[in-house]
Amino acid sequence: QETKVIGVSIPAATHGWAGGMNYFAQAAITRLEATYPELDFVLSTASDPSRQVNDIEDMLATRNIDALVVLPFESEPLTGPVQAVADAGVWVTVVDRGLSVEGIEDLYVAGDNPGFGRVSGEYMASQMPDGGDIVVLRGIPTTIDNERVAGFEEAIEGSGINILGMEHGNWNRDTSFTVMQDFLSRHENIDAVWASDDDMAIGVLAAIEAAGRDDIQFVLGGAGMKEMIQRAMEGDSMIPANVTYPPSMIASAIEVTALGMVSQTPVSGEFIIGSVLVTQENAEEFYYPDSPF
Amino acid sequence: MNTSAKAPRKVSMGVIGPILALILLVIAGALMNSNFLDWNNISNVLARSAFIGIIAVGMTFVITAGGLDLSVGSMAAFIAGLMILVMNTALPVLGVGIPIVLLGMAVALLAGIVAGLLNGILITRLGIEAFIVTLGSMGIYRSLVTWLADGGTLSLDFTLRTFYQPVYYGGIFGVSWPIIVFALVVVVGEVLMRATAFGRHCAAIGSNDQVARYSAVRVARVRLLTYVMLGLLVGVATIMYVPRLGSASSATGLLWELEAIAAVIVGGTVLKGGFGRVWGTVIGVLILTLIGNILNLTDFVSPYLNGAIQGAIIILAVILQRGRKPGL
Amino acid sequence: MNTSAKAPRKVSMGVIGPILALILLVIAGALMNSNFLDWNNISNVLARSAFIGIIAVGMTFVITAGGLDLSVGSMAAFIAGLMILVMNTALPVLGVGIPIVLLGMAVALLAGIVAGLLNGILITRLGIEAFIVTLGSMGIYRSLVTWLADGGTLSLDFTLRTFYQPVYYGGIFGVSWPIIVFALVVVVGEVLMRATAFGRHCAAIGSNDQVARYSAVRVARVRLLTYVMLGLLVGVATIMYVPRLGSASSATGLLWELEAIAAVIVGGTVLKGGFGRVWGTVIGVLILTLIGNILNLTDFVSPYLNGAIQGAIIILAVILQRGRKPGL
Amino acid sequence: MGIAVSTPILALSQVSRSFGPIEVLHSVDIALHPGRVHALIGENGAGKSTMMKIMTGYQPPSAGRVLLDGAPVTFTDMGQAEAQGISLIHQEFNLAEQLTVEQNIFLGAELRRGWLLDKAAMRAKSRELLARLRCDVDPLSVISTLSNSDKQMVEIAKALLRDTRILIMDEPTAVLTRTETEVLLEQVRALRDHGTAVLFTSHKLDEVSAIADDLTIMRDGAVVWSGPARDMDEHQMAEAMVGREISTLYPPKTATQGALALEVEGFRVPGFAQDIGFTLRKGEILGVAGLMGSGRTETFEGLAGLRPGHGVVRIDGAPVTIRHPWEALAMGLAYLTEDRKTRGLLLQKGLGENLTLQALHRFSNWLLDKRAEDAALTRAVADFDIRGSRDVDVGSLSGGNQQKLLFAKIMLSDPGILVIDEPTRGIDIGTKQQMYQFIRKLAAEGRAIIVISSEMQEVIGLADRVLVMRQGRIAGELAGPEMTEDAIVRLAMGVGAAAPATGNRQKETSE
Ligand SMILES: Nc1ncnc2c1ncn2[C@@H]1O[C@H](COP(=O)(O)OP(=O)(O)OP(=O)(O)O)[C@@H](O)[C@H]1O
Ligand SMILES: Nc1ncnc2c1ncn2[C@@H]1O[C@H](COP(=O)(O)OP(=O)(O)OP(=O)(O)O)[C@@H](O)[C@H]1O
Ligand SMILES: O[C@@H]1[C@@H](O)[C@H](O)OC[C@H]1O
Ligand SMILES: [Mg+2]
Ligand SMILES: [Mg+2]
Repeated sequence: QETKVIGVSIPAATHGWAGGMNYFAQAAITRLEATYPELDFVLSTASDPSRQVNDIEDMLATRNIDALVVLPFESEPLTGPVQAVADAGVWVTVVDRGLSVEGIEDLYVAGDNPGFGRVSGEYMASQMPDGGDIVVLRGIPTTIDNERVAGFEEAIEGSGINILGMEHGNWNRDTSFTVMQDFLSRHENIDAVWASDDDMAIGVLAAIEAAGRDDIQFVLGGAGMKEMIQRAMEGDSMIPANVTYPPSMIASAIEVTALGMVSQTPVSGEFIIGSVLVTQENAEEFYYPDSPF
Repeated sequence: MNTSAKAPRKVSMGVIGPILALILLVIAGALMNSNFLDWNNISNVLARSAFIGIIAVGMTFVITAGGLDLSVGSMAAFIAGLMILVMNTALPVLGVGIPIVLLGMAVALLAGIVAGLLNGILITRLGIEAFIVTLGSMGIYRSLVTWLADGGTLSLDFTLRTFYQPVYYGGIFGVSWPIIVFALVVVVGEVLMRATAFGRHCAAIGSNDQVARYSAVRVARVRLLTYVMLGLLVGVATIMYVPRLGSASSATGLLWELEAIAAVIVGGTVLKGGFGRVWGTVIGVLILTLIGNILNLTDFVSPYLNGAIQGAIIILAVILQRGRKPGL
Repeated sequence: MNTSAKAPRKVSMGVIGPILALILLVIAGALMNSNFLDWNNISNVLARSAFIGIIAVGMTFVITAGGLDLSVGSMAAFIAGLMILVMNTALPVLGVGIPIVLLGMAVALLAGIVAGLLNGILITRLGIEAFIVTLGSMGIYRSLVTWLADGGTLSLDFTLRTFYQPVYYGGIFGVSWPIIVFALVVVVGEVLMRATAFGRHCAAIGSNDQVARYSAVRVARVRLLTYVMLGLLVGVATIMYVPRLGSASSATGLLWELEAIAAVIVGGTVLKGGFGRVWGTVIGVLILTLIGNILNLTDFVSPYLNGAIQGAIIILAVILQRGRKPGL
Repeated sequence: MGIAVSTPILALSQVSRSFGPIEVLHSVDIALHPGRVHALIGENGAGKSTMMKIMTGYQPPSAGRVLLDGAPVTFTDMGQAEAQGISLIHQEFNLAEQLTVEQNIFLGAELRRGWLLDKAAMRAKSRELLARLRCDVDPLSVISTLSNSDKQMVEIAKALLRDTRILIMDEPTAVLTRTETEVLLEQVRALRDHGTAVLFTSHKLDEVSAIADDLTIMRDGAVVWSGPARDMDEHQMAEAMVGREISTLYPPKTATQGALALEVEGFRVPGFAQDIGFTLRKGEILGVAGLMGSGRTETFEGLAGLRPGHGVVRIDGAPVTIRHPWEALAMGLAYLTEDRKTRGLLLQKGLGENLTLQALHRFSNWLLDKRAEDAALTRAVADFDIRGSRDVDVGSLSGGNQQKLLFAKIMLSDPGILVIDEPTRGIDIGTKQQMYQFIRKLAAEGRAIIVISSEMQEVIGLADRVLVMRQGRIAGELAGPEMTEDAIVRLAMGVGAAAPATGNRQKETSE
């Protein structure tokens, strides 16, 4: 049987979630290569959009790919180049961040960023029926972050929750630690923190702990880092919940694409992997102790 | 005169070194993947070298004259953002067509010149270290583009983009525009450096600015000009960049400054100034771009280690051309 | 030699400048937020200055001797990763306790020394530009930590971390360890720079390495030592860093090199070498950290513009201390 | 006191100049006339270079006026004086080291054809200028590879290129040999006959007598004598400068020679010297003469570990291998460079830091003993008569005082064997006398001393024995009454008989 080549282009592992995503991509490739000898994979990781475009160009020009699985660094800049790949007759699977023109991809496996924000906001509102003062840590300034924050703000509207301040923690533990320290110096009383990401939540928790403050009732992170899921599972009152945004969605996308390649029955369409609220009750379902994330 | 006994050998290794490194890379690439030498791949590599390459030519002058510019990457991002904003805004008035593209280009060139002028004035008139000024402006432009884009991405209107795209993807005789423009910039740069008073003055200033001043060279003006020229070239690079990706965000042009400086030095220009060569810079850029390309041609290492391989090759390329005495 | 006609004035403004900038920042901070001068906040700021600060002290020596090191940020990440890995691996054998922490510390210091040695050897023995060598090793260490962490985050075992944590959070007389260690490093650095042959030799080499050589100074060895010392200090900084969050990833130490270099130069050390001062570097570090702190304590600008404000303040701080002749 | 009848083309009137609180020029007057050579002489630090810089717009006066063609002028930038036809050849080299000869000669005055440089024309013109100076360097060679005298010729060519009405030269002959000096003086005469006004300074008073029409003598920042040069002979000039009687320049040769300190056999410095052999005793002063480019500097740099060298070297009878300068120093061998500006002193650093750099270990016991350093500086300033403020950067010292400081610096490292390369370059005659006495005293203390010098008189007057080098080899050795200028020149040029026949000479040819 003829060998098929699948190219996988993802952003580099620059922070926890992306690291997890890298891990799942590699794990899926190793597994699939073993199962399907007729499949070849080309994996590349890029540290910015323009390098990702280089990677994709190279796959097309030199690796003769039959399918491309791409998690765009950013939607806009990747749209044209991915379109060129599709135009060359290559199967295209887009993951997580959609392209800015519809109908290019054959398969779309996506996270739901507005949903992520909304679920987070709704949870906050439910935990603070009388409202309260919170601070928010945002990710790297990107569309993803904007969508999440918009979803969040919409969900808490009218709930009496007051956002004291928002700063960018850039999905980074160190930055978030510093930002949270300064929030703590600045505000005498904070009821809760929406850290919006588990890496940031870790930094936030460390800052709170170090300051010895007990006004903060809980911190809500996100994306389902295993340590955080574990704490929710164990009923840690500071980390009562989580909102999923599974980095393993890349593995699903690769698998489905591979299946399409070997079975000649392409599975096209759109798979939205919704963001789910994780609490002590259902935490076990989302706990993957072997994942690096 | 035996006094210059060592000179020729030194020069020749400095000259052959980068070329040799480039040839070795090309051979490695060809061995690893049969498609490597396809015009298609070559053309891709050359076209994507163009951004850093055009900027690195300007950087060669700045460094030769004893300066440095860390702001070029974020300057490119800012100019791209500005250009997109202006073009989108003008769209209802001008409509899709040549005029609006020309407007965008004019904005990019102008913004580049102004940005270079600002850097240059702070450095030459106020006498602040180039490192600090451009580190500062790097932060400023990076912030400004984030702010212009409201934290997200600024995208060129889609129809406009389709119209503008040929500036990156089109070309003549199968050679795409970025390659042509890059080649032009290199030729002009090489001539400027070797065959004009300006080029000589840059080297003289970088070698010893006191001497240059005593020789009635207008030191501050020449230095200022190097920054303005670099700014202008950042504008030119952006004009090619925008049609490629059609957008600008805070991730645009990230680390271009380091790449451009590395290309200049791998090419044999001296970081402390006084000696520069444009053709060397071109080789430097090609080496850097090829490393990335070759790493994509094979998958013999963990992608996590790409950076390590790039780092090692950069060092090796310079070891090849080393002829300078140790102990420096 | 009319250049040094201004010498006396230059020195005094150079000395007062950074201090003045720092005082202005403190006043601004105090006016903007009443909690700014709380010991709590001051302590936070000092402790978080410690990492960059300790590294910047080492960088002061490297730069004074005419060198540069771009690899410190990723070196820190790599050392942190290595330290965590070793400690986690040794845990079953050694158990939680002082010995394992000492082991971790020894690993960090050793790794720092080795890393510094490698940079230094390539630079001084093979005679390759420091910019290139350390740009290369920056890529290498950054890659290595990503690879060690398998793309993710390396975390110190939880109980171990709890045991180790006091090294960041604890202290004596309400002064936390990072602050104490930072202060010690600064005092030792200041003495080394001003009052020992080593410091003199660094300045002499940076000022004119040829003259230093003719004066029987062991140029290559002194230069090598500056890199080793910087590596060691990166190790020290990492020892304080790891207990803070107990983790290392490829995002650890990102851009620390630029921050450290900026601190050194804001503090009045000359980038081209020949003149350095450790206390100035401390002021530089405090200025840089305070800018971030103040921006977090107030919200009079869009957070997108933080970078712009930081950039502008860095430039302003240096304008304040400028006394050097324009045209540089 | 102007004797000349024409109006001065360039003059200073009541000019003073201060650096900070210190005034270094006190209301000086001087007047240059077209077609006349004016010599300016004075002790080190008297203010000659400062005066020249004021006349050419490199420094503004603190008070007083600069008169060009009788009218006051203020130069605001370097280009202005040049545009008026005024050129200055600086005391210290003013060349961009990484550029070529041609690039330096034409720096700031490039010839163009349209937008582009006319390189062919510049090259041809450079060749022509250098040929006029009988200097055979290639216009395409990089300055950093040239010898000091060639660099000086490039400087002169650079000045000749500019269409100068007024040529000001600050110690142009300090690094030149006698032959080269003669070529230069010839050019100066030609320029004078063309109507150029020339101002020059030199510590070699014979040159002054030979060429000057007018003469101005300075002491401590003031003009002490001005008038026609023919009114003064060399002896009177020296006295007027120094303010005291200069009896004998050279101390008596009272050497009591001790044990062998240094033995060298079959030594070579690849590319520069081979087959070098000689011996040196404690208490002895060995002169090394030769033309520029004969490899003297390289030979001894090789011996001092400053460049690769191979051969048998014994110090105090024990064979040694010296690969680095610090190894040489540890064995008591120190080399004092001929190039004070780029190899000798840190121009941006203070006097104290420079003084102790080579002997820092003696001031450091973990920490530096700054008091001791300060005391050492006080002693050096007194011993070597270093004039000028103690608090300035060394770069602001006058050239001669820099040289004295360099000498003091090397002495601090207390070497048993001392190689001094061109020790008195740019030193005034009074100080020279002091330095010769000092060197002789060092020998009397039992040190072994080598003096490399291009001034034949110096070698003859100071040394007990002379090695003459030619084309990287020892051409011969002279001692006692054989040491005459004529004999040295013959050996140096490789003409005539004067076959060397001393014992040392035979030893070194084996192997
Ligand atoms: N920029 C400066 N700052 C402080 N002092 C200076 C400066 N330039 C010159 N001086 C001082 O002015 C005095 C005169 O120096 P100048 O160089 O004119 O002497 P000179 O007559 O040329 O001596 P020499 O024969 O040694 O070259 C010296 O004491 C010198 O130290
Ligand atoms: N290839 C070279 N590269 C760098 N410097 C050189 C080179 N050749 C000669 N020089 C320098 O030129 C100077 C003079 O040349 P050289 O040493 O051959 O002559 P010398 O016999 O010592 O005469 P003098 O000392 O009178 O100049 C020295 O300072 C030497 O270091
Ligand atoms: O990298 C991002 C991650 O950190 C965030 O939590 O989810 C979306 C990802 O793209
Ligand atoms: Mg002088
Ligand atoms: Mg010599």
